[in-house]
Amino acid sequence: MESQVSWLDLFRLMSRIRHFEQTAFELYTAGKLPGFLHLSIGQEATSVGACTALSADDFMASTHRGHGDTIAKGVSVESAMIELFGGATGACHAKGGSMHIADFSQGILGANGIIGAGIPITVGAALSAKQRKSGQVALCFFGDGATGIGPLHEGMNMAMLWKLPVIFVRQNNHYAESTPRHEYQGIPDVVRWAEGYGMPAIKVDGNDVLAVHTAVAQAVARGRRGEGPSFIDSETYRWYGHNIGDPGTGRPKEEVEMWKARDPIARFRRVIIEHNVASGADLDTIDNEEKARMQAAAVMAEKEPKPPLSAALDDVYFDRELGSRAIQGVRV
Amino acid sequence: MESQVSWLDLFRLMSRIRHFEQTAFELYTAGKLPGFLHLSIGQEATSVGACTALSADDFMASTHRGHGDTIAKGVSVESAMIELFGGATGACHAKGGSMHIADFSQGILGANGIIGAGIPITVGAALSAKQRKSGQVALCFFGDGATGIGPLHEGMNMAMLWKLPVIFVRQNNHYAESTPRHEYQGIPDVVRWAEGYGMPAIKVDGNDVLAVHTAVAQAVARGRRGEGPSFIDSETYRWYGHNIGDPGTGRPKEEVEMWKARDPIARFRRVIIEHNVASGADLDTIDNEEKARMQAAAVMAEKEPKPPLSAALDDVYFDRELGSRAIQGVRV
Amino acid sequence: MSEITYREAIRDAQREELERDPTVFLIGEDLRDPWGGAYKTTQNISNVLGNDRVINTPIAEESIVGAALGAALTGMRPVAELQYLDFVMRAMDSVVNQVAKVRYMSGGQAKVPLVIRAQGGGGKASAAQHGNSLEAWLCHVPGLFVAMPATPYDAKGLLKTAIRMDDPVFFIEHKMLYMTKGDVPDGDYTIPFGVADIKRTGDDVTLVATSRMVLYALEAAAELEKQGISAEVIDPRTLVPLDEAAILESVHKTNRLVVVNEGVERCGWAAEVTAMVQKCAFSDLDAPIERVCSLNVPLPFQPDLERYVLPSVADIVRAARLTMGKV
Amino acid sequence: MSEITYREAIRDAQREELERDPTVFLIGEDLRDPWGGAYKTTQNISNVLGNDRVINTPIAEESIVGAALGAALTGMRPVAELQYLDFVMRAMDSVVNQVAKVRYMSGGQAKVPLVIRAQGGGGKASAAQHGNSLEAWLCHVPGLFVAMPATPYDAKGLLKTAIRMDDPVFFIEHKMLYMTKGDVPDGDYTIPFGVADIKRTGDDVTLVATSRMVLYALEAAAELEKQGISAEVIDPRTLVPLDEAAILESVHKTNRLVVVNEGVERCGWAAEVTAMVQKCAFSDLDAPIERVCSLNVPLPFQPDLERYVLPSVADIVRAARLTMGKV
Ligand SMILES: Cc1ncc(C[n+]2csc(CCOP(=O)(O)OP(=O)(O)O)c2C)c(N)n1
Ligand SMILES: Cc1ncc(C[n+]2csc(CCOP(=O)(O)OP(=O)(O)O)c2C)c(N)n1
Ligand SMILES: [Mg+2]
Ligand SMILES: [Mg+2]
Repeated sequence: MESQVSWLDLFRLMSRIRHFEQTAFELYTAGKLPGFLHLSIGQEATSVGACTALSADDFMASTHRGHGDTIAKGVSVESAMIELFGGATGACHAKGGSMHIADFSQGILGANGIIGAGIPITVGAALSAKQRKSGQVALCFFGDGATGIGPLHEGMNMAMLWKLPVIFVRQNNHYAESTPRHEYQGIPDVVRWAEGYGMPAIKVDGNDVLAVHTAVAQAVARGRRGEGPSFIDSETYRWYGHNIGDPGTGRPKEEVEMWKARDPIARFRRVIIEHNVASGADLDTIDNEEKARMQAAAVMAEKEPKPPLSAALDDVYFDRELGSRAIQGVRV
Repeated sequence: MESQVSWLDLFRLMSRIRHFEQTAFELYTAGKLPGFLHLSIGQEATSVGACTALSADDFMASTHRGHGDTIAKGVSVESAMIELFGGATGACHAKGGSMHIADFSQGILGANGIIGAGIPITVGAALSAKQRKSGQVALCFFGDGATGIGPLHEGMNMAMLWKLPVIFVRQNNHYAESTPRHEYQGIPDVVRWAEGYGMPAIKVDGNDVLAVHTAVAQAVARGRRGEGPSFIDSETYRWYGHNIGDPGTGRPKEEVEMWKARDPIARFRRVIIEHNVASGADLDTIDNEEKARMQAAAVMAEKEPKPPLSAALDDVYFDRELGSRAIQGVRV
Repeated sequence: MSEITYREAIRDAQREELERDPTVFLIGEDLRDPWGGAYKTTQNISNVLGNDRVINTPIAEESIVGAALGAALTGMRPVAELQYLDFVMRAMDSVVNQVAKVRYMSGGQAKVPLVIRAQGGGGKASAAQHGNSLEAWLCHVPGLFVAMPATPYDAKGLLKTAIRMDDPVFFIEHKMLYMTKGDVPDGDYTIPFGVADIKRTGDDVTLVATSRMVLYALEAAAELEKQGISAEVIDPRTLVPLDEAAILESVHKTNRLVVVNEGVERCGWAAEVTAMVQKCAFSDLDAPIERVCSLNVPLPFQPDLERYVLPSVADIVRAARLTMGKV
Repeated sequence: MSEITYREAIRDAQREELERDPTVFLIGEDLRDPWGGAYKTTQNISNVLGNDRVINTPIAEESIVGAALGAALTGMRPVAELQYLDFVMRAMDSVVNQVAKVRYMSGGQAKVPLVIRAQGGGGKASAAQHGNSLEAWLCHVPGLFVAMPATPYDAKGLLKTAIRMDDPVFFIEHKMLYMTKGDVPDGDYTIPFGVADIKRTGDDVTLVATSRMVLYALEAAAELEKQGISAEVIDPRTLVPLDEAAILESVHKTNRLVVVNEGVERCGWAAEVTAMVQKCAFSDLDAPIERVCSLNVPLPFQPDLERYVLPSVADIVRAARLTMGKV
């Protein structure tokens, strides 16, 4: 089934993510952002195609490379930008940073610094959806480098066993840090392997936002019908190195160039124009709006106050009284 | 390729294991053995068929249900019996007990109390064999209940990635403790799933010692030729409950009876006689010899002295001086 | 009041909470009837309340806890069981990096009403991989509360509290306590976290003990009494938060402290209590604080060796006498 | 002598040992050139010695350590790297139930010449999952030796010793030390385990510190000197075995002790040292032993908050003054 999604919304979201990450890149290289920064530039079609196939109350768990995924699922770029700066009003009140962006109001269970950790969490969210008969589904993103990690196997077996509405989306950008597939993966064909769990598995062009959207929409529908999990292997590429600081050494120049030529945004732009859904000028307007929004967000975010030091002791526990005793011990 | 193994040796080994475990059962129920006891009675053909396809210097790692596997690979029943009693001269000097029987001189890397833990260890032994160009192979046993555990996936991916001589042998006795397959396994067809890793996988009748032997022998040959790992799904059954103390509740009576009728030893006995390899009387002699040996072993083992209490501090570290400092701290 | 076993206390607390709150469910390996759990702590629950409320899982601890967390984050209140505390090693990332930290990392968005149950301790000749006491690891993890009951009364009351809390609780039982008996109120009751129970009052020396060691400490106190030494036995019941006040008050009275914990001594829980007390009650102390813990070796299989490695009543008596200057 | 960085010390020790002994090999994620490891501690090794000696693995810590153990048990001497100490949580069963115990469980049959390297600690705003200091957990595991060098000299000498030992060694580096420099001998040298290094002598108060905290303690000592307080700084270098004698000797002289460790305070390593010293040097102590550790919370992302949670030089100075009765 083809879900009714506005192409211009898809374009706008991709443009938003691109500008968010470009801005973050510039801020980081200008020394304005602390911590680590893993950019997903080049992978926008996978994040957007997948998350737009979910409803607002569906669940999603992402990875260390989570800006695109979380923005696509609905975190506000302003709160995300503030979080990168470590501002008190950031998405995670400066406790999480780039690797831990979460917005539970949007069903975002969190980016995650630990490879594969979001997978069982997603399985549990889907289990709860089934227990509560809520009709919600849960989607987890993970990278190609996570293919060989235990919890993926455990989670796929569980999701199948319990016929849970889980959508496993593999963001195959061909590298785990600098390690190429032939150094981390023995499995010859991931789709075939995933089928071994008894769930439908397909490979999609992860730079084709419509293809990703359609594939995920079908998996979502299947999940809502109570038919269980699905696996989607989305082939894409990250333009930058593993994180900022990594020059991207080890990847052949031609390979990088080849993939840049497959820019998912430029590509979708052509599609939109071909189909007369909008003119180049219309798309430029959208793009400029998003760019402007991001520049404004950066300026605003930089000015946001940092949390008071005492905030370091907040939100460890829900129960403040017992929590403060646990934290302070006899210092209370 | 059909390896040259003596049928009478196979029969003798199965008989040895059966009598060892029957004896252990009686001793345990008589309150003479401490700790836990997981019997593999009914699964002898898998242990023996597989281990007899290995050379003495090949490696094997087993599970919590490891009596049959370790005896088949060469641990002396006397030292194993002493270990069950906690005797100082036991296979593991009373430190391991039933769940941890090991004999490194026989390539037995150990039974293991942790589900799936032997798998990566086996992968590492195979890696070392390849690094040392020793021509050794490494076999790991694991149960059907271990199918959904992360390290199995991690180990299969690694073994395939590095083309290691690993033989994965799944001892499918249909239950994980009392949990039946449909409550722990989402994977519809384990052989098909294992093929997804790119390695040859087959299902064998785990109660047919020759079938298991042939399958493992082929996998071993493949490993020695440098062609990588293999997966063998050996279907069998344990006659007793999960461990002593478990009445075996939950398993249909008819099922248990059906499998007892498929007793791998009685069955192989018929085959031997049919093929005029030996007479029933010959086999009875073998069987009586093993039975007598086990009775003698039990009597001897019970008399063996227990280790002195100070032995509790031995063999924590190889370096005795640094080790005793680590253990004793300022008590030295 | 009626007398029940520690096992029944754990069972009843779970069944009653399942009946009280439809969002509570049990998840773990082999929990359903007729097996009812490796230590039968979930027996006759699935029979009565159905398999929907009691979920058997594959053997996959990392994902059992991870899935329980996912459910806890999205409206349910899971009680996850790890058959043996030892197996937390297979779930360490889920427990520590996810369960304990998601609330903090999300800036307070996440709420984690999750209980993780496991039984630890030696005494069954189950050797090195099935008898560990790992509470020190878990107390070293900010974001977790840690409960460790010694009696049926405490076990039931604390488990009910844990299930009703909106924070993750690691609930540690002891395999050798399941058969022990004690009185519990017939109706519903809960026990607050962070409140120690003085299991016996005394004047000469304070014995702080956890889990099974509480029973050992009481035995030791009885023996010490024969020797004319009056020992006070304090059971903190929850290790996080810890009732420091109760311990300090007792030490202020007795001026002597022995900390008894079954974990291996080095970097164990007893060291924490020792460090806290020497700091807060330095001038109260007439003698060094003694620790009675397991020796710094893995647990051996053979029962005599195992007993030798584990703390004993005699060790506690000896340590208490030592604080009195008696050898 | 030549001055090199801590990173180069780690690198050189590994390369030299690989050259010395053909059974030594490196195994871990992304170790090969040009990347050369997340913290570049294996750079220019695979380039020179080839990929056979430096194995890149899938992301699967439990099995990386398990496979390294399998190789160690069968004739090789692996050096396994976990990119971040935090990820040991994904390898806990292999490290604790297998690596540390297989020798004991097998009654001394197994020999485990295995080094597990990882870098821990905060300071990079890497938030709650990439900055933990978990040495207390590892010291709580009988069967492991634990090394934690603070200088290039100690790092190279201890790592070479570790690689040549026939017991498993958990070798903990610190992400904030890699750029620090120091002199090391030009030729081959090793440093024995269990021998503390007195990094600075003093008379008034003893500061026992580990890893990066050694540098903090030295800064604090310099500041204290300005205030007329003479501090002795002791770096145990290996936590297991621990050079208790060196610490006790110093406390016998100074009568005051501050233990500085980056792990969170509750059930951390500082508690162990505190418990040991109050027991063995009770009458030497003129003041309570002070612990300077991380606060009992996860590591927050924002740098000011992170600094607030981590121990600081000022915290050490304050604690030292406190032992002198100065506020
Ligand atoms: C359990 C664990 N091991 C290792 C790491 C370090 N690490 C961070 S990202 C990464 C590579 C991940 O590759 P992939 O899954 O393909 O995601 P990508 O970075 O390509 O988006 C590694 C090894 C980690 N974060 N967690
Ligand atoms: C990591 C871990 N989880 C749980 C257990 C407890 N346990 C021991 S045996 C067992 C069932 C194993 O079933 P299977 O793999 O089929 O082996 P079988 O007992 O049938 O031979 C379980 C869950 C364990 N030992 N290790
Ligand atoms: Mg990738
Ligand atoms: Mg089974």
